[in-house]
Amino acid sequence: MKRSGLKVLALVTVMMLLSVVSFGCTSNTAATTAAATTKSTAGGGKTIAFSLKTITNDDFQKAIADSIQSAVEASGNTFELVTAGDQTNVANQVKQLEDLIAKKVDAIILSPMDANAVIPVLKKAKEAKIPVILVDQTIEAGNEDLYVTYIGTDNFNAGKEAGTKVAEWLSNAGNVMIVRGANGSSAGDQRVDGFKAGIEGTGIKIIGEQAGDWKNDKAMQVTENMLQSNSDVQAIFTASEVMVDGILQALAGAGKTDVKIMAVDGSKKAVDLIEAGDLTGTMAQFPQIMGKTAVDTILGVLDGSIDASKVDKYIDSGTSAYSKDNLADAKKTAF
Amino acid sequence: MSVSTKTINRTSSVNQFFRRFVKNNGAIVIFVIIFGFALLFVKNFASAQNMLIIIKQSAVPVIACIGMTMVLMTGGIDLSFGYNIGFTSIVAGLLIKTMGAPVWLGILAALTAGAAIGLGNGILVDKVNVPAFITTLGTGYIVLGAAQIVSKGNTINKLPKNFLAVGQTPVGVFNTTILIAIAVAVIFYIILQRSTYGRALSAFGYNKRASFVSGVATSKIHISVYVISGFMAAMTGILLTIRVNCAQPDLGGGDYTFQIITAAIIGGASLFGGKGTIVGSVFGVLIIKVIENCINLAGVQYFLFQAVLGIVILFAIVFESIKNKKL
Amino acid sequence: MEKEGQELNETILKMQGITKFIFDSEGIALKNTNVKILENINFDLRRGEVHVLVGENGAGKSTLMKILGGIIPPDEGEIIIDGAPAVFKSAKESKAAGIGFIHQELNLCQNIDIAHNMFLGNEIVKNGVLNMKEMYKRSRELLMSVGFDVNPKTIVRNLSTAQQQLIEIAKAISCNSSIFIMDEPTASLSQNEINILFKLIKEMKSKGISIIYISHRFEELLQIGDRITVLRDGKNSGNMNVSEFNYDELVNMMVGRTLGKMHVCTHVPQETEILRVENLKISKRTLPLSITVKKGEIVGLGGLVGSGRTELAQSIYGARQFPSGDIFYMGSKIRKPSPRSSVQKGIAYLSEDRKLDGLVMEMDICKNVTLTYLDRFFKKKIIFKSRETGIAQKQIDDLHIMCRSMYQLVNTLSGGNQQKVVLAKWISEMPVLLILDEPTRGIDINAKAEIYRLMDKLASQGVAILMISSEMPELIGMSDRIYVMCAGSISDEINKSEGFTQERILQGTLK
Amino acid sequence: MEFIIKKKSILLVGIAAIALLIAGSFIPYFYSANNLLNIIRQSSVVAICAVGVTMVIIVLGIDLSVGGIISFSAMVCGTLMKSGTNIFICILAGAAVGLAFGLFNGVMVAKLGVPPFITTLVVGQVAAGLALVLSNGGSIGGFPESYVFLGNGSFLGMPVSNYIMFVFVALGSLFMAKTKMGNRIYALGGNEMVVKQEGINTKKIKIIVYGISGLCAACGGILLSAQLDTVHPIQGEPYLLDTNAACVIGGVSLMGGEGKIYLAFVGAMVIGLVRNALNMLGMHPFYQNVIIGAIIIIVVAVSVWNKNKNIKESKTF
Repeated sequence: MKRSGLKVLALVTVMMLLSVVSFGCTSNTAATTAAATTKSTAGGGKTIAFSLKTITNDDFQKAIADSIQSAVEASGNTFELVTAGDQTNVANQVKQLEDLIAKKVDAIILSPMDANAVIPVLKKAKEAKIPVILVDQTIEAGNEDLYVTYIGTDNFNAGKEAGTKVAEWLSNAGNVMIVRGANGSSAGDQRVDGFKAGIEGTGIKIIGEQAGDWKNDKAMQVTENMLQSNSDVQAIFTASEVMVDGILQALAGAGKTDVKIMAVDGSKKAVDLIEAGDLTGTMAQFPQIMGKTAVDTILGVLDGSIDASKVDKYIDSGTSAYSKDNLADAKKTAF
Repeated sequence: MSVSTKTINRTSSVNQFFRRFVKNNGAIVIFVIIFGFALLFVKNFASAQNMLIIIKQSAVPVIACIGMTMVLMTGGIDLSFGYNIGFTSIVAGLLIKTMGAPVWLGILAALTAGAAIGLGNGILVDKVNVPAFITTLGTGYIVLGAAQIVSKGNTINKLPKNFLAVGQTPVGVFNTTILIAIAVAVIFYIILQRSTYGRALSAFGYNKRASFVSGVATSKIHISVYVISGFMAAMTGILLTIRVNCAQPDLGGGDYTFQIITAAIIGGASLFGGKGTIVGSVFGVLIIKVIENCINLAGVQYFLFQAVLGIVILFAIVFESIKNKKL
Repeated sequence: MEKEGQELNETILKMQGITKFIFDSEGIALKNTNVKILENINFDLRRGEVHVLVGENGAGKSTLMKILGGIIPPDEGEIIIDGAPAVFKSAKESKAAGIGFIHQELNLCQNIDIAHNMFLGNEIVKNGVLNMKEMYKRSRELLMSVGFDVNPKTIVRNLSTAQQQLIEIAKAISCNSSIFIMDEPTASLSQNEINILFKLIKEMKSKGISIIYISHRFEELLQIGDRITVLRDGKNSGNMNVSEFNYDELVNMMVGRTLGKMHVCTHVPQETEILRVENLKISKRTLPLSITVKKGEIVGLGGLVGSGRTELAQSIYGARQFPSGDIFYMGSKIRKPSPRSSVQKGIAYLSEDRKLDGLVMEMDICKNVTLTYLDRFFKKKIIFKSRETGIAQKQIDDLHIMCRSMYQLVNTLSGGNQQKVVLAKWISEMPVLLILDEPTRGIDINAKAEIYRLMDKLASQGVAILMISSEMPELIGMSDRIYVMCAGSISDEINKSEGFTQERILQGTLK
Repeated sequence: MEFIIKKKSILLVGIAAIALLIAGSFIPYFYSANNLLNIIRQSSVVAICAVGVTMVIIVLGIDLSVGGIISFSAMVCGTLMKSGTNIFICILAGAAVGLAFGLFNGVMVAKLGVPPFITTLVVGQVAAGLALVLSNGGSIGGFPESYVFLGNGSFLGMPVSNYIMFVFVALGSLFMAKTKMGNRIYALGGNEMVVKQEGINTKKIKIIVYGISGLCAACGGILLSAQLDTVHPIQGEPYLLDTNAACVIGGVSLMGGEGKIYLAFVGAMVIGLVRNALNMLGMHPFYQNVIIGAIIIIVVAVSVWNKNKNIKESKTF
């Protein structure tokens, strides 16, 4: 009798927890940066969904989401965010896209997690006559008929420019290390491949290359270890700013101060780090531009003012290298 | 004649001692083997500095692994551990950086949050009899969600110096994090070896019914280990945040949980309860960190990392189990 | 298997010179302890007879049958079936030789249904697929043949012990066994269930099946037995045909030794009442019962296994919940009894099954001994080795526990020594009320004597003792008062002054 | 016991129904046959893996290698296909790889006595690692139409994936209900001693069970890659916990001996349904985890509660 009483208590607590949480969903979502369905009365009241990998610990993705949301809601339409939950859950993104199609959203803006995996579901979107715009990431070549346009940074180029910059800094001689993203992430791979192309033919040697899994603790550990195998390093290239903090800690731990660090993304955090002299430079992307252009285009397509077939298949949202030299403009454009 | 018998006796007794040592300290043996191998074949491994790096990398997981060991000793498991790390990391980060609360308050809050989650697990496991695997799996999902909600997905870097000082103040060649880890290990070693609580805990782990009949406060113990585990997860979260100077909701995570469970089991803990020692768990962690270190030093291709790590660990585990059968 | 015109008294089973040393959980003999559970036992069985095997607990009946059932190997001696020597390496082999074993502790998978249990291991398969229709049909027939009308689709967990026993019998029949071993089958059966069983046994006899029947109940063996073999302390102590049954002779064979020598009795009960139980119901279905135990008094609690003795003990101790009733301990009512509070109050409970809830088998003697009163020994919550070893060593010396060192794991000790360790852990701090559940189960004579002496010593030091026992001599020899339990309530109370007799106790157990 | 299982299935159907109602009342198009078929299709991979994992849990084990095997076997299959090998051979090869890993698990558990949890965990990591090795960390895609058809085509208005899944669930259920092995698997979970005494080789049974689980995981992985028209080296990761959760929600007892494959399938559906409903509701991703977690705990808590009650009652004093 005593025990069962406690059982009741315990179960009640769980129930309460659940109810509180579900209440939280309805009330807090408005508050969270990327809100759930908040139907706005004004304008066409069309629903435009944005699907991406995650906005957790990823300022760049968050910036795209925010800019798209603000643009959509400014135009008086409804914004909806779906994220696959983590950096690698490809299948989940596909499921969510299927769900979006099933509920007949008016348009989809998509940041594909994998160049191939989304093709089948995009075909379905096409059948359902839902226009799709790709941002940040594109899909396998030869499927241009599946989307209106792709707006994004050319990751390979970004990496390549990063490479040339680093070559500049080191005046074409020295050792670099690479801290990759998670294995199996195409964006990360393209950037690194680009970087390698960038330093091609210079006297720069790659003395270490490990996966940091987009995580600070992992990045820190691999950097520490790589420094052990060869501490004579002049520069480190990392596939994203999300791992810079860890790398900095590793270098600090090893007491190395003169190592140049090049990253990719261009967030405010990074600009601060540059200003503080921790980070040497980063290849900025422009999520705001991506978001805005994407929304303008899609709205145009929806109200017929833009002929989908006439839009270029690739709109480069551009990149630029931030460093101490151009901090002023960097501050303006950084997300 | 008599001499020969003597020698025989001695050798056999030495043999005896060796067997017992291997039986009770499998982890140490494995560690020695791997370490020796690394010394011989891995370039740049044998440097004082590298040893220090390995110790630094092990410090935080050691704390985590000890927390997990306590749960494993009762025959339970805590899958929410890794997500708890992320949650507490954000709690501390938010309070200290964003809200500018005093460091001690932030840390206190994080520890309390962690312990509270542990308490939830404990009650569900002991009072509602939900299998630990499920309870902690469920709370794991919940805590993960909570962490993301609280942080809105943001990370918080460039944390205040006085917060970082908690874990990074150098002490000789070491830093405070390492000292904390050592302190935790020593304290829990004493608790398990010398305290009535530790004794009751292992009795409970081996035979719940018998310890209940012997008047052991089984419920208290059962719940307490989950609270401890949650508390240690919070410690891990805080120190890990300090280590990478960045508070983030996806710190730790599921992989982290599984890695420390693996470490604990290499260290001789059993999923059926009872077995498990602090020394073993410490060496369990060291083993994994040494292997990872070697893989990196040897410049193994980045995409080979996981496979190689897994295979080596597999050998360690096979060794453990064979040892348990044979000796 | 029954051939025509076979004269029924031909011997089909012979066991000769069976000897077995104390063995560990795997049945491997622990010769070093050099204690024999069975010594040079001879036993024979004729076709179509019910051969009753009697003897006190620990006399070796079950062990002998385990050997015949192939569960443990004998250390010496041989088994001859139909004239041919047989060696059983496994239960399977024994079964193949036509021996069906109805265990005391049930041997069915609780989670699957009757039919699946019955045909486990030799399922009926029709072109690769289980022929459930056939299996249900067959099992229904078999169940009918044992007079048990139940849907074979019932999950075993939902059946009573008795019903499960009938299923085991039916199962054994299905493998056409010619020899049945029944280890105290009626221990937990109601009277009419017993009648069903006996009817069944008679039918089996008429089919020429032979049955080895282990029981404590004399009137039973009179009802169905043909011959009786008595074991005592692991030795043959006599045979008897039921036709010339002589009660005194049989008791003498069973108990044999002069009780006085074994059961010292120097203590004198005092007047102060330690325990009083009022109208306690051990389950909703049973009648309320009341008992008292006085200071320095040894109160015996007799009755059959399953008559609710253990449940009563656990209810008093708090290891078990009970629907209603009051427990007064030293004059004050115990609210919400729990093992922890009981231990603190000075109530000790030595449980019936030391492996299950008596000892932590994987820990050493020292740790087991100090486990119970840990908080009392070490008030500051820190264990001081010297103190602990001191306590353990004292107990080891006092109780003459035979071990290499106090750091020997208890699962490597012999049964007797394990039992002493359990006792040690309860008396390492002097209790006020000591509840002993089968204190001498399955241990050798010497250990028994020591434990009896110890009980007497404790009683004379003023400890109130409540002793559950299935062994008549033990009850009679040690008790100052005896309560007899039957079907979950007290059926009789006997004072020493009235003089204890086995008959009266037996009557009580069967009311 | 039986009636508890019944209760549980009622419980599950109840949850599913309620979820349906709530979701439906909020969302247009939720009831569309299309969407419902979609839910089943989305759950098919989990359901197929759950077939094997259920068996493993019934023999008192657990299989955490599912994720790794999903990735690796699919990767083997995909790589071969890219090299222009015949599709059937590719699929067979993939399945064989899964089977091999499963059997390895079984041997480790049954012969060496390594606890299932750790064995399967590490073996899973190795498999996942090998998937990365095989693909140098990248993903491969663009498979033949006929292959993609398995995952995305539909036949008589129903996705092919669903047929495949139903076949697995049906075969699994039949295997457990209608074969010697099935009966012995349950018995083994209930009381290993008894099974041993019947002279049945319990080790063999365990090895086979883990083998089956590996095989199912492989087929699940292959189907997944057909659905995505891609093999992603870490595509399996998320399925590890989902599969086990599905089984548990489906009332498969971690204490062994109890559980029905078709209920594990229902469990998979419940998860799929909830996820889909939450997506359709436009529920913010962060909150989805919380809800799923709470559901898992509550369902199991309730079922455990049932069982305890029942066991108390069935005990004679």
